Amino acid sequence: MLPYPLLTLSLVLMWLLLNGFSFGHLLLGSFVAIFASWGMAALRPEKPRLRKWYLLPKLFWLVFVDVIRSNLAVALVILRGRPRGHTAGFLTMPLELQDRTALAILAVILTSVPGSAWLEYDASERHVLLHVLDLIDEETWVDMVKNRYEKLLMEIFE
Amino acid sequence: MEVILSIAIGIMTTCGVWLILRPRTFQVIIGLSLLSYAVNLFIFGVGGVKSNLPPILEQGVPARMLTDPVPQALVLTAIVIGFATTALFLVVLLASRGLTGNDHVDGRNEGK
Amino acid sequence: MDQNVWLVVLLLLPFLGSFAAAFILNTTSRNLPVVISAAVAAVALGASISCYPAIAGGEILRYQFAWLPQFGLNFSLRMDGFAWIFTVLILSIGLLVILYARYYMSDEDPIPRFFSFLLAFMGAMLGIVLSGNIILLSVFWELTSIFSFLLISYWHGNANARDGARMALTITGIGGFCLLIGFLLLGNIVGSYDLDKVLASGDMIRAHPLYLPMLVFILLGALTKSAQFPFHFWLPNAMAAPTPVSAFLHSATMVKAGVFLLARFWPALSGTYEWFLLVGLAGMLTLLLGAYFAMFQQDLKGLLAYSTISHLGLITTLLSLGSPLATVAAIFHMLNHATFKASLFMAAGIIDHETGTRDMRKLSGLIRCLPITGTLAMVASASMAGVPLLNGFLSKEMFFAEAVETHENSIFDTMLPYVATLAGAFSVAYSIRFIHAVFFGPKATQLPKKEPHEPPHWMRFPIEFLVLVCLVVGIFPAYSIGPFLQTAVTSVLDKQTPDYSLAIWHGVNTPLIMSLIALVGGATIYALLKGYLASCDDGPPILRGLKGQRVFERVLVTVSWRWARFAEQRLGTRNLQPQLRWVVFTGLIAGLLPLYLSGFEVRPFVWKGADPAFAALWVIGIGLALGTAYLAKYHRLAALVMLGGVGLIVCTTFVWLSAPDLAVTQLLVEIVTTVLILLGLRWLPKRNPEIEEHLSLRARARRLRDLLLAITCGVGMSFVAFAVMTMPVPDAIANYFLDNAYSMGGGRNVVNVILVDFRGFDTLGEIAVLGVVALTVYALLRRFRPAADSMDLPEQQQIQNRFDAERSDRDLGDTVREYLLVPSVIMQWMFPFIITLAVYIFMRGHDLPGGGFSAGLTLSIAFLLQYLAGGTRWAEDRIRIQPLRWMGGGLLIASATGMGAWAFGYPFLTSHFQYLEVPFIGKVPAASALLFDLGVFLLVVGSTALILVALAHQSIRINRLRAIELSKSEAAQEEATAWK
Amino acid sequence: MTGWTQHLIIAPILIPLAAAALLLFFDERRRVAKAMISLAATVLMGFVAIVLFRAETGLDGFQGVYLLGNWAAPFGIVLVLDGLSALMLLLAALLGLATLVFSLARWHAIGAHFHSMFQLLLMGVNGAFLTGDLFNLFVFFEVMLAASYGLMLHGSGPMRVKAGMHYIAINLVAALLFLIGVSLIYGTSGTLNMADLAARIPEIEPDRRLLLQAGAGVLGIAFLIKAGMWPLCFWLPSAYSAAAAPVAGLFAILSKLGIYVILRLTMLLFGDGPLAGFGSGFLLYGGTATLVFGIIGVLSSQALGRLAGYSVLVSSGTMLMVLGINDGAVSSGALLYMVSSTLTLAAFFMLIELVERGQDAGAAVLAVTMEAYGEGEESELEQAEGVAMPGTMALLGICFAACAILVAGLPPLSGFIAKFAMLSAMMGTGTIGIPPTAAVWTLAALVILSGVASLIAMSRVGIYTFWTSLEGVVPRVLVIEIVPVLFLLALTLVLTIQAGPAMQYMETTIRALSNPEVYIDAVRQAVVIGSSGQGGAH
Amino acid sequence: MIQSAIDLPVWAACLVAFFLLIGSGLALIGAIGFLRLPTFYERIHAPTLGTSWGVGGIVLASILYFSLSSSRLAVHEILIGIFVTVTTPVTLMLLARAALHRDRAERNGNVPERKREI
Amino acid sequence: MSTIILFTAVSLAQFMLAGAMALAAIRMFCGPRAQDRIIGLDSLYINAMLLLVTFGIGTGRVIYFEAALVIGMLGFISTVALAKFLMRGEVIE
Ligand code: NA
Ligand code: NA
Repeated sequence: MLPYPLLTLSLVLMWLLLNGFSFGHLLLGSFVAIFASWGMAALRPEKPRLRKWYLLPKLFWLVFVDVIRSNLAVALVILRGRPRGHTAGFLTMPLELQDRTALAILAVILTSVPGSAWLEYDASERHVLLHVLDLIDEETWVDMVKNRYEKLLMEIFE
Repeated sequence: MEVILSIAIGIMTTCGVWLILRPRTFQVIIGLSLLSYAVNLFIFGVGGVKSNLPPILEQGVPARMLTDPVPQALVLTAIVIGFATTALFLVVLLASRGLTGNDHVDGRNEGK
Repeated sequence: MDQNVWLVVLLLLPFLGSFAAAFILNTTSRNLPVVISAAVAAVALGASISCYPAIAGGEILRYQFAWLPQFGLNFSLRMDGFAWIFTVLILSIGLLVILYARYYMSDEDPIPRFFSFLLAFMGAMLGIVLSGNIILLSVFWELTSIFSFLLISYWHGNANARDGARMALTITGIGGFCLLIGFLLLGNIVGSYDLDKVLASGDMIRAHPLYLPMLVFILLGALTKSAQFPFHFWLPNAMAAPTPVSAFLHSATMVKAGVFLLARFWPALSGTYEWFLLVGLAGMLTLLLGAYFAMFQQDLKGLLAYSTISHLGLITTLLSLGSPLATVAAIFHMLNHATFKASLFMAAGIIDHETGTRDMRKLSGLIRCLPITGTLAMVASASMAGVPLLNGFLSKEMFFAEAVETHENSIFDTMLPYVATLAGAFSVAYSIRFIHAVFFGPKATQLPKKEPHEPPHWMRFPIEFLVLVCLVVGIFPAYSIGPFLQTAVTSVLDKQTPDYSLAIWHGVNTPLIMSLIALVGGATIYALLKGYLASCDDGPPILRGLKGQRVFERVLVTVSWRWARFAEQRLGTRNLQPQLRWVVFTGLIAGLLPLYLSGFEVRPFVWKGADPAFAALWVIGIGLALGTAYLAKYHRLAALVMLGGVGLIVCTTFVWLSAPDLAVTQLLVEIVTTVLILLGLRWLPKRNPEIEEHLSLRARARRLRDLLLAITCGVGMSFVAFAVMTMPVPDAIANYFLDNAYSMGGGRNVVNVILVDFRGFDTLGEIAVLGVVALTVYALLRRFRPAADSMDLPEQQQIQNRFDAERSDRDLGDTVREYLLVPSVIMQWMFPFIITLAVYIFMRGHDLPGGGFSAGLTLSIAFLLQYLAGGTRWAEDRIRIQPLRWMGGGLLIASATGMGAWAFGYPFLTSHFQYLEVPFIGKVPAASALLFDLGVFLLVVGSTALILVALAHQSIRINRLRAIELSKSEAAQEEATAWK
Repeated sequence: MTGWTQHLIIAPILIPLAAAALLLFFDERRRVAKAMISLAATVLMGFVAIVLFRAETGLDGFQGVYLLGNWAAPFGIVLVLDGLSALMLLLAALLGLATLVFSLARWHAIGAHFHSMFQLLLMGVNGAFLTGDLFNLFVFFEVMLAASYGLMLHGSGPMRVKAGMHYIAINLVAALLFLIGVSLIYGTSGTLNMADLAARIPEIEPDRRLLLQAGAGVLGIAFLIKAGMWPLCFWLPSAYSAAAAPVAGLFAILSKLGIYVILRLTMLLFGDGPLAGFGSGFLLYGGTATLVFGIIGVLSSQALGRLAGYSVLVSSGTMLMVLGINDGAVSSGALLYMVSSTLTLAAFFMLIELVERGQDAGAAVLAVTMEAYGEGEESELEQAEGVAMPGTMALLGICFAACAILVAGLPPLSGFIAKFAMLSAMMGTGTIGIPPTAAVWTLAALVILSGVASLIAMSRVGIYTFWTSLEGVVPRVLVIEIVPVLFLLALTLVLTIQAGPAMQYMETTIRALSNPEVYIDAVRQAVVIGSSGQGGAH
Repeated sequence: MIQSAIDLPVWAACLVAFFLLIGSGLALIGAIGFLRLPTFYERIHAPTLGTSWGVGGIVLASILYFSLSSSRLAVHEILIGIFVTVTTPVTLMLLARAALHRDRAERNGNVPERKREI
Repeated sequence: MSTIILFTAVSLAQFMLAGAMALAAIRMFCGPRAQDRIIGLDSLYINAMLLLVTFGIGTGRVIYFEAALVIGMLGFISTVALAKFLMRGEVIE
């Protein structure tokens, strides 16, 4: 009946956001959400195992802060040009994270945060190729990704 | 507004006509798409160009103030039919490409 | 029984007989068709004879029923003396020919078909004679052309028969068309197509300004049919027909139709100088040339054919003179010619039959083997030559007498006696030749068939009968033919009927002297030419090379084919570009010409300011459109991307101009179209921008012209668009919709209410379009075969597969898996959200932007995304869309909703709207239009999915094809190595 | 018509639609079931068409108005049944039945979804004949076109795909022109309903009316493309000759659809009033050019298919010229001509396939070239004995002869009757002393010339096909293939014998058309069902 | 133009304007960067300004405006922000990877080769 | 006062967004490579969507929300397809 409760909940939420709250819409939205969840179930995706879901808000907050920060940074780079010694460059980084959903979240975070982009993930080697706009030194970046996001994601999903 | 829209329609028509007169099937299909944009805007335009009006009936707004809905309905139908025919033309040009080996509108080979 | 009804019987009998004969499926049956045919002819003959007392009493039999009364075309039959005598002629000679043909046709010939055609022809001929309506006459006139075509080409295995038949058909058919025009003009002059009225309006006709064109057209019809110069050449070629056909058609009936017509319309048309000139010139030339040509024929039937031409010329000449007495002679000669010429044809047929040849160079001394036939032929040809005591002599004397008379003061009139005598001499010469070359001289040695002997008696009987007629009429004209001729003549000439005497002896007068000169002269000519004729080629000296047939064919081919083909290539095209150019050009002209011609002016332009953002949008949009046009040739992907940009600007415009529904729909369509074209792009050939082809001057000119055309169209569209946009319509039907959408349609989104309610029928048609297009796409792709150079995997995949293959730790397809690893997760999780969006869009359609169509597109995009993310196999392993079911269901729901209104007595698609009280939820709007929209939704999902899936499947199909081909070539290779 | 029979007006649209929808639920392999559904629908449609055709004719040949959705005109869409639409519906149904039966022998099994597309084509055609609304006309035109694209391509193959692509490209542009025209008309008149438009034209201000004219002109081009006016017609012979036989047979009515719309609109909008005679000169010249081009094409055709295609142009050119001359009597004759030539050409297209079956390709091409270069004439062996043709060939030959006679307008079949009716009307027989105009003379001459050209071309090809190439395999022809051809030819025979009543029908129809007030009033005064003129169920 | 804006207090209007300008300004800067940055891989960073805080700012402005002007919570715009945030990376990732492949296939240098690639 | 503030802000925002669109369009035309054009299109989409939202604020109507939402949720799909075409030469395998 409810293969993905969290998904169903989000869908109901979406429905209510779209239509405004009323009892009728809650009912209708639930129907639609259940129906859409079945659609999802038909796709048989790898079911993510959320272990510590309560850590999610923390993740969101981290991302929020990073986005603001890097927005400013990138805007400055565009408007003023890069400070001397700073270059754009590629960065290969090993990852321990294996869960597909977690990887997806990490990729989304890294890409949507201005200044870094997720290019290529090698599943057999388990390393990822990133492109960074303002690469001061690789270590700082690797360290930030690993400690700030990967660790947290591994806690949540694995 | 009317001027801008008219010029836009005219230029899209020019581009579309130019393209449909070209020898490559791909050019023709792109030209037809451009032309249908132009025509859709044209149809839309005949109802009069009104910006910043409620698109649906609202209380307190006189109904007659709204944009003419008839051309809109016509454009909707035209969009749908345009979509269908684009798909069809695409497949036909693919079939022609498969059968003749090239993408000339007359199935002729390059050079000629 | 009313005698008038006999007319119908007379006319119908041959056609019924023809039908009956045609349905004898046993093609070897010989006697049954003959019996049918003979019975038909005999009964009809009996019927017509039984009509004689009435006819002789001056009565005109009539029968009429309406056919196309609005235009004065009635099925009206009319028999007077002239028609009667022709009826009897047609039927009696027909009967004889049928009898003759019974013995003539060989065992291998499909007899039923022959008699079927013959009877049909007979019917058509009777139709000409009996028509009381000139249009009906022309109907039968063309029918004789058609059936004579079938009869001449009876032996269609023979090229000569085919060609001869076709020529006859072409010439007499065209003549028939001319006759029809002439009759139409005649109808216009007289105001009726009724023969009686026409015949009674002679003075009016001759005075009418349209007289000359009308006359020319009618004469074209008559002269072609009667094989008059210069249309004579089809007749000799028609000799490829079986001889009974020649005897019937080319002596007694069909060719007589022309002169019959001239005689029939003589009272109405003749008596003018134009008539005399046109008819007389044709007649005299034909008379002379026909006789001259006849002398030099080597084929017996050829000789008879030219002789026929000549005699018809004689009749035509007589009719041209405008004198009643000459007309009497003409009618008399028509009858006489029929008797002796039919018998001669039949005799020629017997000779051919018995010896296997008709070539006079080979024939000789046949009198020994064919004494009776020979004798009969001699009498008949004596009649043809105009020897006294035979009927031919009588009418020829009358002709000579008329020739001497002065009718019009012209050179032709003066020449006529000499021409007549000379033609008479030629006629004597060829008649002697016919007899002498065939029956006298040493015994023939080169005959294809040895030992000719007399035919069965009944085959000879028709000749005997006709020769007897020749004799009886020739000796006792006044007692035999006299009364009948009088009846016929009276019915043609009416009050103008002259006194004439049908005596053999009128004393020694000019005609007699002319006859004697002709006889002696003819004999002399033959004596002189005998040696030459015995060995010369077919045809007269000098003119031999000039074959009318060849000229005709050359002209026909040149005009009707070479010129036509040239013109078709010049005036038409099979290429698309010029066609589209024409379409665009005419569209431009049709749109702007009315404006230009009437000096249209746009209302004075007032700058009311523009939204700068909107202006900026369109600066971008225009740039993108120009870029699209510029890049479409070599940078397809770029052009596609930029086209997407233009589409987006259009969407934004719709939002700007308060049309959110359009914006949403356009956006969704944009997305699907882009993917669609991308799916197709894989199958197009690579383009190399480097090879900038050398542009010839012509190509540059063409481009310039196209550019100018395009710019003109653009300017025109701008102009018209601006004009119409600045002219608001005061009283559009839109106001009704705006006023009533909520109160009567139950929706606040007026556009949607229009789509599903006010004009729901449009939507029904629109989804039908989408559905049928999807079906077409599917059907076409089922048989799709890519070009050879698209068969291989795309280059990118080859490189990536190579990479996977070369590394030991990787499997095939790892690259794409890694490529999509992260994106596909997101794309999959978008699926339920897009479904929810689709439901949302659908539900709010009636009141807010959205509706079945947008929702359907949204859902199909959700499916599409899964195909994109996981590939076809992956997606179909999980979701099996059955697009056809969706489509069928959609169409059925939509139309069933419409039909639901019937149950309440309302017209199709009448919507029902009310608020429903639902527990817990409260008032819920429920419109039947929503159900209709559901149909739309289902159909759109199904169609879009069908199109996309069918296209997407090609990649898999091609893999399969490639695998099959690979295994085939491998197998072939293995086989090859095994053989080594 | 009252009661439930009133709903019959919409049946010619709904029956094929429902059938097409139903057919989608059947797998391609269930051919018999599909064929039966399709056949049943077509037969039913035929019955409905007959009922509508014979329906009680009201004042001046007017039969009925159907208010879709119970919305009063001009707000809703109306279907209008009058003499002309009833006639066209009947013609479409008869043609549909014949071609469908023909297709059951072979063609329906060759590609996917033949029957659905076939039914939807009929739906589009019927809708276009019935509708009284300009935009709805566009929609049904598109239904018809979309289905015709599918049917045109049915069977695939290089020839079909090439011709089909040209056909589609041109008609897509035509559709755009249609849209431009309709929207201009709406933008200047504020209505889409044809009757309402006709009534509004006199009230429209002059400069707006000019734009309306421009719209009408552009719209006209869209129809003229369909009708095949020169120089918009080059696609037609290729497309018609490349299409599968039953499809080409059915297509015979498509070009008439263009003619129908032009006839309808010119009579309604430009009959009298401020726009009287608009476009008639264009039609006259265009028709003349078309007729001339058709004649040239008929003569230059080597293959039977193209000959038939050009005959379509001849037929269209004649009709367009008549419309340009715009004379009631001539028009009624032309209507008879239209019916006759449609039946004939449909039969001819189907017959061609039967005849050409078993013939080596290009044989017909040889026929003319051989003649042109004088080859193979003398060398042929004399063959005095007749050849007993196999029964099939004989039957085909008879049908071919009938078609040739009909196409050439030779007596006695309906081709002649129709041409005579036109010519006679042109000559003004019955009204003594009115000399025909130059246009009339030209038309008359061209009509006759077209007959001559057809006679020459048909006899050339026919002789070659039937008499010269007897060595070829005798085609295997099924009964259900020849029966439709015979059926259509029999209809022309009926038309011939019943020429008087048929002509009377045409006259009534044309009279009704030339009196647009009746049409306009009927549409505008049609009353919705329910309370006091308001949509009762709303 | 703006009917309900009259009811809005000035501070609210300023807040809305602030977010609006922040959002559109970032979007514009992103576009400038997209045009100015020299290589493709650098250019892919630029649009993320627009998709992150560009969208965020404008959506926030919209939410504030509609919630404040109609004095009821109108937060549905947040959906736009969420979906844009989630979907934009997909595009960028796919494109960047495709570009990488193309550059490698054409040996354009400047891009890291795959390990142990031959 | 608030009207003026908002009007100015909205106009300015719209102008900036239109500028952003123009820049994206230039990139679409100039390329130099297909990937640049595609990102240009993506960027054009996003900016257009933002423009729609500002338009909504400007007019005070929520009715344009659907169009923006559709771009937000589905706009990426054509770009995805284009990217996949670049990478694999085939959109759906
Ligand atoms: Na980023
Ligand atoms: Na001899």
